[in-house]
Amino acid sequence: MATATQSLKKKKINRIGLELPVYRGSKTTLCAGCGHNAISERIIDACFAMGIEPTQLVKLSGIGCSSKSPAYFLGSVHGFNTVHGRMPSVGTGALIANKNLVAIGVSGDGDTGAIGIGQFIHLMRRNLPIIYIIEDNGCYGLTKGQFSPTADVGSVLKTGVVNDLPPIDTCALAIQLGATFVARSFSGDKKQLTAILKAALSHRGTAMLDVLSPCVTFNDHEGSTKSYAYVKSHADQLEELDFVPYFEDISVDYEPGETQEVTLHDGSRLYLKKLAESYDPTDKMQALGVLHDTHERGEFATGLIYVKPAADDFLTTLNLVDEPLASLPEDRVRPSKAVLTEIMESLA
Amino acid sequence: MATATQSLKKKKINRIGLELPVYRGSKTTLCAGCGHNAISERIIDACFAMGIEPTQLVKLSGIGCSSKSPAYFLGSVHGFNTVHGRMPSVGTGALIANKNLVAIGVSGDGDTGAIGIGQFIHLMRRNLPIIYIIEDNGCYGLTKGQFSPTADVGSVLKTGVVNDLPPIDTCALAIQLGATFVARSFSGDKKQLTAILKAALSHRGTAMLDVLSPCVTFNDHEGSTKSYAYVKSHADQLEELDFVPYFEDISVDYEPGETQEVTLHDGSRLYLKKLAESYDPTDKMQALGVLHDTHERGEFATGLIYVKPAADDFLTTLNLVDEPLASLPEDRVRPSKAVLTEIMESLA
Amino acid sequence: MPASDVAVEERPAPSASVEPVVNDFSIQVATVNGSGSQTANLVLLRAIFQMGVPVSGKNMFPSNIAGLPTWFTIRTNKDGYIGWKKKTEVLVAMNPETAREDTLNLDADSMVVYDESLKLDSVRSDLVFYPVPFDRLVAEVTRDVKMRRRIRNMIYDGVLSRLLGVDLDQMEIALRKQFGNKVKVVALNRQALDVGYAFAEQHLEKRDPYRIESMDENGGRILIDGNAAAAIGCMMAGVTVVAWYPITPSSSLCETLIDYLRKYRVDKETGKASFAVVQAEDEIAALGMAIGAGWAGARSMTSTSGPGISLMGEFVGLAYYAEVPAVIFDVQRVGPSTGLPTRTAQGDVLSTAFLSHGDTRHPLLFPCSPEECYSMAVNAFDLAERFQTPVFVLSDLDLGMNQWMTQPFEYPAKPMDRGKVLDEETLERIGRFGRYRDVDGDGIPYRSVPGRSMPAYFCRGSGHNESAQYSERADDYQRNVDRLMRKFETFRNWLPAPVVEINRKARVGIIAYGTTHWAVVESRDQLRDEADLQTSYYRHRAYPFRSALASFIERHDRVYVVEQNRDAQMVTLMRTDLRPELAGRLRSVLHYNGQSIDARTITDDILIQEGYRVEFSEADELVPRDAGVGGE
Amino acid sequence: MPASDVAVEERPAPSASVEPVVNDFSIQVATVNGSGSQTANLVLLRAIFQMGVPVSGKNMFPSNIAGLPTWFTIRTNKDGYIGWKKKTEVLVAMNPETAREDTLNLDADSMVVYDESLKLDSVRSDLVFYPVPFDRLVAEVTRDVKMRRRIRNMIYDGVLSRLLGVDLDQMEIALRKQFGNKVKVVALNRQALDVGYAFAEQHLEKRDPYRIESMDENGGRILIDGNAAAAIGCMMAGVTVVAWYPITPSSSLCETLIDYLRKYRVDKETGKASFAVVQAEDEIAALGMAIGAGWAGARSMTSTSGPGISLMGEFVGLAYYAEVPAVIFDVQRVGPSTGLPTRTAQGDVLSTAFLSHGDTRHPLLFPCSPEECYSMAVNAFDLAERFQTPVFVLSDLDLGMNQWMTQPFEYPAKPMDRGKVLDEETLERIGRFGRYRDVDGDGIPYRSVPGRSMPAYFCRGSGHNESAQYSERADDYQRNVDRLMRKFETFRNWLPAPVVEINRKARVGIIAYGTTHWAVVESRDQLRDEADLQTSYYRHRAYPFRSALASFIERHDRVYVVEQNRDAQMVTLMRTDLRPELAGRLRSVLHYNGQSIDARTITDDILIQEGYRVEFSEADELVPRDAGVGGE
Ligand SMILES: Cc1ncc(C[n+]2csc(CCOP(=O)(O)OP(=O)(O)O)c2C)c(N)n1
Ligand SMILES: Cc1ncc(C[n+]2csc(CCOP(=O)(O)OP(=O)(O)O)c2C)c(N)n1
Ligand code: SF4
Ligand code: SF4
Ligand SMILES: [Mg+2]
Ligand SMILES: [Mg+2]
Repeated sequence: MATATQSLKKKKINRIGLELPVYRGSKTTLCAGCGHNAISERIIDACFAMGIEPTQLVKLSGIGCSSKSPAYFLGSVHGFNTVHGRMPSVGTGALIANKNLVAIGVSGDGDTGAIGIGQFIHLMRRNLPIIYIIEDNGCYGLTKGQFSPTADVGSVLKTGVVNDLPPIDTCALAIQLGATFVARSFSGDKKQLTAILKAALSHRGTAMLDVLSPCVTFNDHEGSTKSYAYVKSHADQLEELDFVPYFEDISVDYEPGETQEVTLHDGSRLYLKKLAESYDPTDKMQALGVLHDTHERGEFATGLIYVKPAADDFLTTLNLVDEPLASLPEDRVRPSKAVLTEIMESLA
Repeated sequence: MATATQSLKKKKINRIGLELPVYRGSKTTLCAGCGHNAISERIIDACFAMGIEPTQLVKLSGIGCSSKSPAYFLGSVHGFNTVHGRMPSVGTGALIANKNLVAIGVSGDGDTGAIGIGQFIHLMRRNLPIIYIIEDNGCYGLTKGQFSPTADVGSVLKTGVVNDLPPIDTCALAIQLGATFVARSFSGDKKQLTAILKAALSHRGTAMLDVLSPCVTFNDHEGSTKSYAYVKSHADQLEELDFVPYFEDISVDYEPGETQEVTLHDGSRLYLKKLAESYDPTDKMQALGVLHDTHERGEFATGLIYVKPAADDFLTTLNLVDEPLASLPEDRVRPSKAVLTEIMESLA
Repeated sequence: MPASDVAVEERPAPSASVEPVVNDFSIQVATVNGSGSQTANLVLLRAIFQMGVPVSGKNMFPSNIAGLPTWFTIRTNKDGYIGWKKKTEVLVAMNPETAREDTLNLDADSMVVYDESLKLDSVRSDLVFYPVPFDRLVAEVTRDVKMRRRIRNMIYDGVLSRLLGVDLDQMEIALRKQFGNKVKVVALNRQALDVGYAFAEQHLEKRDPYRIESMDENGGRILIDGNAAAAIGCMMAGVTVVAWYPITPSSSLCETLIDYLRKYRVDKETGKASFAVVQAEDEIAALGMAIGAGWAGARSMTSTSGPGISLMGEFVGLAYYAEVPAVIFDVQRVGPSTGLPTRTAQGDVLSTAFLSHGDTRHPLLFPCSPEECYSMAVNAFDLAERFQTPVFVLSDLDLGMNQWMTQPFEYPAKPMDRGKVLDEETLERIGRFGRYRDVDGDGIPYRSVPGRSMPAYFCRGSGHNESAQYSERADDYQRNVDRLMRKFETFRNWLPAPVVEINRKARVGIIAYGTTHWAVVESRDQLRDEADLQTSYYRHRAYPFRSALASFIERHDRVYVVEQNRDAQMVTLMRTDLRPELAGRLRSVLHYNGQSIDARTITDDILIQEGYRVEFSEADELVPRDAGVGGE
Repeated sequence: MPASDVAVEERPAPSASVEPVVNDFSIQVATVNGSGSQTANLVLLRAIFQMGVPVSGKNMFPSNIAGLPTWFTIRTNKDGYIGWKKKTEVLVAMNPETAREDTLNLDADSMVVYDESLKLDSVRSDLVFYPVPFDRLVAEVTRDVKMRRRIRNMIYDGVLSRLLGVDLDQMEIALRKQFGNKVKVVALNRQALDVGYAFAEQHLEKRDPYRIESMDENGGRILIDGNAAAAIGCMMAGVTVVAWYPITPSSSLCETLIDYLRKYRVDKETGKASFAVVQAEDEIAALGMAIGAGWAGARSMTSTSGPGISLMGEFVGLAYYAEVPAVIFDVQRVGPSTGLPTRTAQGDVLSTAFLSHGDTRHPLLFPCSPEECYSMAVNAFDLAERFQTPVFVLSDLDLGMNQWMTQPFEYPAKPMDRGKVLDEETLERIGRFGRYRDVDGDGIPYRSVPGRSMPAYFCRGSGHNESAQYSERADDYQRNVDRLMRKFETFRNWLPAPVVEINRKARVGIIAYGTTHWAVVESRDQLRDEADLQTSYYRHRAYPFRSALASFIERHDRVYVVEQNRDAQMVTLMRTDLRPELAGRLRSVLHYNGQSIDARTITDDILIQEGYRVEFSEADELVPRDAGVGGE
């Protein structure tokens, strides 16, 4: 009893002395029950729990119901609701301008898989340090429920239309293209999603999270493979995840055969206890294999699918000065008069 | 001697009674020695050999040196040199308009891998019946040699600039996304490339050919991994290809263990005698594995990498009437007056 | 019809103090979107329409899917004005969140039907209040929780039927149009209507002046939204390739088109389609597909809104310069950028007319009614193929997504015009095929299409000569773009002619286009009746303009160009074309807040500019009417 | 300098029949691209420049990489005219494919240096021919096959040095500027120069009148192309984030910028960069990155040409409406579509000014010289940050990729203007942060940037109120776009002022912008000298325009607007802004065949329009000068 109360009290203020409400956003205007709202909650939880400094956070999105959701979390944080499918480039520019920012990007399966797939691919390829969340409902929510490119073959719209094009597996794509942290989860799986988000916040590089997030208004009926019921019963949880943040001094006992330990960039550790499949998430081909096999079975592999904790991210590759480019003073960005004179002489 | 002369004579006219020059184009304006020119020659050879009816052919391209090349083959054939990176959509529209057309699309690694990667992905996903050729030189030839997204990590520009982003493997992407015929070849490998092109002409569905095609002006030096010398010495030929067109009555003896027979859509047969790796090109994961492994070794797997001869292509899925949509007469596309009256009554 | 007669006879007497207001008021239903009120609203609208009373229905909805305020407004007008009117006389307050504000916004003597729990009668005392216990009434109809939400709305239809005198049987007919042969659903809804009606009959004493009475004004007309009308037009035009990407407010154009095509263009025997519809990965791809199909000889189209237009620039330039037909519908919404996706505007005039870099200009069609959405759609395909160039149809959210009374559509009088497509006969006649040769002096060359046996050419957006060969020569380039300009000039007389109404007494002219028309029609009467100001009227139906435009302006001292954008975009286009002396007569009336333009706004604005009024109202101050067109 | 003096003294006497033509002729080198003639041409150009003779160098090259005809033209002009001149007096015919046609195009008495095997002297007899055995001479210099191709071109420099009197030592200095400290390369090239010179000395008797003589006209000026100049400007402006996608003719802007940044903006000690350059996957992404960086507080830019502009529409609208700074260079080439990628035009004026759907308009800067490319680049970043909006710099291929004499660049006089970025002090002063509040009445709000500790806001392209909250309210929307218009008005006086030259005697004015300037300068003198037509001159340097524009037009009866596009795009913009009475005074002179505009074309056109000439020449017929601006 005593510990319970204590932990309750402890929960109210995080490591940097902030209360949970600081991480909340304005009231959602999404449909009641929309998966996206649940994901917002998990983002709030994870940022609070990890004690992320709000002034160092930015949130970005494209266009869609999903892309609206950044308004509904982290209300005191700078955000940019860009244009449809183009959040990756805006995020890239922002992070180059200020490499100290922690960036959370939220997109939809339409926003990413259709109009935005090009920018998605190039962001993955650059291993930009961002948490890229696809709130994946297999349809275009905001334009009233058309199929998106993640809709499964045979999935049925409310109107009876059947999808006959194969889905794009954004996790497989991300892995193949160079993302260094790739996970799939479900908006309804509070525990798994929170653990993955925390781990993603501890990672340096692109953390791509495909979160199945049922659209209760347009894609939650019988015959849809992205309905709450279908996803819940077809989510094939790959592992049990235990996340230990770097700032908590906890040691974990585990049996090495079953459980894999991954140390993340900031020193946090992730313990993966394999459930459904036995594979090594640091092995690209095995990760792709798991995705392929579960897909063939008509299931969704959920959990951390691939991770490569130590790889140069894009900003490192750029070899920038330590201070954010955006705040460099004039004397560090405008060369001296002597430089201009030197150039002029070479052209005289 | 006698047979040789005979076959020489026979070569002059193809199955539909046309001579080779009919398949030629105008004089190339590409650099002397450019890999793209060699590919044009192979396209001419293959179309001639397969006896493709020129009035049923169309050639499409984006923008780049590679995309100019359709002017230099099949001169009597309709062609569309579109805009940068957007050949897939134009090709899709054209084929929907006339499903009887045989389409050859030519693109570059910049045209496809950079600006055009989104359309590329969606074309693959639709399994549009087109031969999609990437003339891959790892750089932007027409804009004077900048790195493209297929440039390998560590490859060096003439100016000394080193590429530090991982290449996009267009073959792996195509396989993952649903293309049903995926090959990689080399502009300098006349035999292999011709066989692949003929097979591609016999396939129904997306045939994606990544053809390494050195840019002799900007990317053919020491330090480049797309130079003629480098590609020639790092091409890891997966199999020996023997193509037997449906209209030639030839039986082939082979040892089943080593050689795999693939029957293509039009009845032509392809015999694959495995060389470097032993794998089944009808198995997606194995194909991806081969690409991954050769890449890790710094080599290029060449040959037919993946094939799925029997899959519904996009035009089949659309369930169109037999005649090309483009030439349907008015009475088949404009409903009768009665229909309009019926509609008007429902709205009155 | 006896039924409606009876209804009228049984209507309780209005309160003695006010004159009855018959068929000349607006009903606004304030709800929450996603609450399924659309059916109830359409049934009410249609029932009034079927009673022969001129109506229009406008839905003002938020850019989200469920849970935010939405207003559906039905304007009834015996004089046939179907434009927007700001004032509402009858409020159905179903949304607790906005009920107070909605009530406060009413003029005195308006009436309010509301859920009794909202206690709106405490807000003001100068209105007529009709509280209704919706929950209790719903419970009488069904116990199915999901159904209840929907049925709830039919109850207010029943109440209004009784209070205003809308014929219940017409409502049932409307219900049937809505639900087709879903007999049970119709029955349930009818039951809800009856419950509402009965409640009103028993518990609500009529104290307001508002009444619907049967008229015979709508003879032959139909009720439809512009997007559906355009869809029918596309089908009748014989479109074969449709590529699109969803976007509000254009999605329903293609979605309705799909429905019609599935119904009427699938071969009954084989089940095969004489069309293909592709939901593309984005707008660039959608237009690319349309262009590919157009090049290959099909009738092709796409439909989008502003953000899609902005993405299509490069491809439109290609189609302009390589001369490929395509029909592009732009159902305009409020920009810039994402802007207000569910609000209306005429803000893409300049961006479509000049779309793409370099010297480009494109023909635009401006439908003002569903009937024109239909006929211009049919026409657009003919024009695109004849002129081998992209043709834009500029609709807007108000037209595309709202319900309009309109003339029934006429079956196309002429066969399809496939333009100058090369066949053997033509080839013989013109002697030599040169893809970009101006054989006929109208700037329009002959084209051949793949898959037939005519001479081929290599189509390209880069420099080319008359024979479609690659060329960087100065003279080839210039000859070609000069011909393109000639072709554009040829357009003038092929495009839909303006509708001109000359008033011989008028010194003042008004010019409008698209949906602005309806407010202008009403405003002209207001100007005449209120200020004795006679006006002539010129309605653009296309760009480039006809020579009639200059003649019209010449006849008048001042000409007001009324448009729904900030920057007087049409005036900019007109100034490019007009002799400056005539351009000098143009004045602007601009409306750009996302709501449909209304007659009052125009009338007030013109009266001020004409010097009939000097004072600026508060609302006027928000609208610096010369912003964007001010001289130096 | 003694060296050149000697050269002059040793020059053989010109043929008795013709007067010497000193420092007033054009040299055209006709080669094949990819043959490495660029060095020889630049060395020749620079040597003449260093001799104090006004020069300009223009490269006309095809849109491919190697093997097609290319012409490099050096105009020398003692009076300082550095615009394009059509006529060439000295031809160096190195390209067998075009040699005959090039020779036929010359006026009588021109001179031709050519490879003797071409036997051009058989083509005409009215020219002065100088055959040169290039292959034999090259063989004297080197046996290295690869080198030979390059060295071959230095030989004609040597020959010209002797024939025209271009100082060999100045050529060597130019060589050193080209090759830096590659001593061997310099020596080899010098050897080739000497061989050419010696050959000419021994075998070619000077029979033409063309001579270069030292002058002192170029004091202090530099020789540079506009893209390099803009690159220096960007670096000096303190740009930190550059995102680009290759496209001719803009690529060299970013590529030169990369070189300069690597040289001057990398920390010597740590090797770390105070900048980032990203080659994006396309233009949409490039601008997206620039916008993201601008939002996050960095000075960011991109550079492109027409096709890229067409793709950037949606993002530009976002930046306009969400108010994010970004600098966009558009180095214009000939459109529409892919058009002529290696030819020049001023064809993107309208598409950039109105880029994106909805009511949008954007400020444009029009540099006419490398010096302005530099100073306007510096200025553009200040303006973008001050006004929080995309700013376009409209250069063109002629300016960007050709060699221009220009004033040396001045070090920025003012510190960087980072605009209204919120800090504690400001926050205290303005009291309350509202991202889109117009605190100062200039339409420009205050902004805060991520990563600092000021209040945050949610940036969006959808409707928002003053506090940056989502809003679909009519009044919020209208207030916001009215403020944006106010901001745009504020621009007028912040943008570079026009350059105006009033001639009190003139009834005729000329307006131009960008590179058209140089031809106008020369044409005005022609008009004065040939027809005694006095003119005033107004050079736009930016859009939106200043009020001076109206005053200028008021002073003149007719004003010719000279531009390099078909559709009189600048006139369209001006008509939008001007009182119609003034717009009525505008006439157009249009040039749009991909070549740079020249003085002769303008002069002839104006003289015809002014009635000094009545006949139309053949060339004129190609240019219906009122196409696109014709009244009804
Ligand atoms: C350029 C452009 N095209 C189309 C749209 C219309 N649009 C808005 S949201 C959306 C799809 C959203 O789907 P998704 O990303 O899956 O988000 P969801 O609403 O399902 O969460 C579309 C097509 C737009 N805003 N911009
Ligand atoms: C929209 C647009 N952006 C940029 C360009 C400039 N451009 C022409 S070709 C090309 C790259 C071509 O590279 P690739 O496709 O690899 O062809 P290659 O020349 O190497 O064969 C680019 C960037 C263009 N034409 N259009
Ligand atoms: S429409 Fe679907 S995705 Fe959009 S808010 Fe509602 S439930 Fe969520
Ligand atoms: S530049 Fe390179 S890709 Fe282009 S034609 Fe020359 S060799 Fe080929
Ligand atoms: Mg979705
Ligand atoms: Mg390439």
